[in-house]
Amino acid sequence: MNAQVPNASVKSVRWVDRAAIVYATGDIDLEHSTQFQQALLKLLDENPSYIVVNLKEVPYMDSSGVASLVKLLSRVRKSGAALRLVELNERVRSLFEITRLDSVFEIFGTEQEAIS
Amino acid sequence: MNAQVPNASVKSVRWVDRAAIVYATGDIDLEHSTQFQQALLKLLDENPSYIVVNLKEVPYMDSSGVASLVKLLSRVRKSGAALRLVELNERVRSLFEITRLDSVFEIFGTEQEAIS
Amino acid sequence: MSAESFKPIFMRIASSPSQLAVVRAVIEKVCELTGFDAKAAGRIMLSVDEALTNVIRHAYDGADDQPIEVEVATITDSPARSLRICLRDYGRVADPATIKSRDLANVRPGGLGVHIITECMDQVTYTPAEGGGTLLTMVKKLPSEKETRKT
Amino acid sequence: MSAESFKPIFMRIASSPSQLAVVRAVIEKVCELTGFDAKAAGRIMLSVDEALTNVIRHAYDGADDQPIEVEVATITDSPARSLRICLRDYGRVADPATIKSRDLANVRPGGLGVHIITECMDQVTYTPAEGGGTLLTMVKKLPSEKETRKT
Ligand SMILES: Nc1ncnc2c1ncn2[C@@H]1O[C@H](COP(=O)(O)OP(=O)(O)O)[C@@H](O)[C@H]1O
Ligand SMILES: Nc1ncnc2c1ncn2[C@@H]1O[C@H](COP(=O)(O)OP(=O)(O)O)[C@@H](O)[C@H]1O
Repeated sequence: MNAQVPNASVKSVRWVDRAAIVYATGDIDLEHSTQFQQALLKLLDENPSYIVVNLKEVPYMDSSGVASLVKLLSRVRKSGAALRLVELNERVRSLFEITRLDSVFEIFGTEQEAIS
Repeated sequence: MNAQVPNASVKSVRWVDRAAIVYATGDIDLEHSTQFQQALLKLLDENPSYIVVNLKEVPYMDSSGVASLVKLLSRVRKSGAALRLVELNERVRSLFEITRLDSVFEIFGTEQEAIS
Repeated sequence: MSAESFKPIFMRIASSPSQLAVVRAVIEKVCELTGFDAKAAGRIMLSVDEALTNVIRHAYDGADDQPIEVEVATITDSPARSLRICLRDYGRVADPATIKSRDLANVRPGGLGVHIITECMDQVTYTPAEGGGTLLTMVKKLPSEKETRKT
Repeated sequence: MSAESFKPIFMRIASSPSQLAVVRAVIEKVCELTGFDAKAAGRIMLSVDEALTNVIRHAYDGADDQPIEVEVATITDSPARSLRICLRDYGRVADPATIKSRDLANVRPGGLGVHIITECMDQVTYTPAEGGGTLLTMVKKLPSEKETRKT
């Protein structure tokens, strides 16, 4: 599999200075988490100072999507950068609560709040 | 079964002079068409000069829902009244096209257009 | 996901009107996964719903506890790439000649289901099933790869 | 429609990740029909999705063409009115003692599925199935009649 950005799970990436804002899309489950993760990790080649993952267009995520984000988080931390998640719908937010990861990730309501 | 208005398929009825505007709701299929039809026919007791059926909140309809409306149409015509359908989503509209009933029913985009 | 990698799905439901919504949800999702657009998906859902309604009303005379089997598969190894939906009941078998809709011009309630099915699907065959009941096979050509929504 | 009149639904799917979305659509619709609110439905969908993911990854080692059977039913003849979802595979049977999630405090990718399932469902049992494989039974209490969304 190629680590292409964009792909079926990452619609586009917008750069604001050294911040990468990633627009995820579609259900992130066992079928899509591998390409989701590959697209996210690929971004690190560009040395972002932080990555904002916008989940507005992700209706559903399961633990395999969460695993991709945990993987990204550990890589981002090693590189001294930061990771923020924004615009989680109620279902996706509840997944972070159930897995107690709502306190591990920095979660914001909007891009604005995450960037400022 | 009781012919109650409102019921699970007819959320409410609004009267504007002698016109009854009926707010349908939910999928109208074999499970719901009987009560949909009963609620509609029940309205005729009030002698409306016309009935507007608003289908905005009907995501899906099949031929059993259409049958209820055809039944209402024939009863309405006998009583000298009129029947208009408004706010059909694309799917429901296409059902009327497939069954060639788009030329039998008076179909309008909005309540405004149907009433004026 | 593509129509090529889609694996057959088998369901057994009861002949209850309350199950129609569940089968529609399956068909809608399968159509999305196999590349149909929302409009085409709506027509396929409608056909399956009408066919199930007929099984409930005609093959089972309205009984709500009889078995209906639904199988959804893609056929991609022939030039006519298609989605195939089979419905199997164990009810009364009708003479295929009697399975037809009324004249559309003669507007009255009912008598539209078979017309809808044949209008929306590319191929519709009713056959008496081995062991009793009817097997209805509905086939719809898959959208060409370039029309296909990316998923 | 009510949980009382809901009839059991049986499905057979393949162990392919692309089928998860179809099963989720079924579970979501069934939850709606049986009176769960959207939040509860989301947790039940998630549990079924995680359990299927585990069957694919652990019982079938990622093979995408093996059978998984799903049965959804309501149990309304006991005081504990509930929705029951059974998953049956024919794959490698695990020692029940090994089916458990990692310590949540030790954050690393993976190891959350079983925690999610046990957190979201009221009763979860893995039993070796007759004829090989595992039967996973997940039970969730139905919302009380007065909490139920009207449909
Ligand atoms: N599955 C079936 N089994 C037996 N007869 C059927 C079946 N489907 C359709 N028919 C016959 O075909 C006729 C036309 O069906 P349809 O167009 O759906 O209209 P309706 O069901 O409203 O009469 C039915 O009246 C019935 O006699
Ligand atoms: N259906 C299953 N068959 C066999 N083993 C399983 C099954 N489900 C879970 N397990 C075992 O339980 C462990 C924990 O599962 P889970 O919490 O979902 O995390 P993960 O699958 O990411 O390891 C798995 O690593 C596996 O050893």
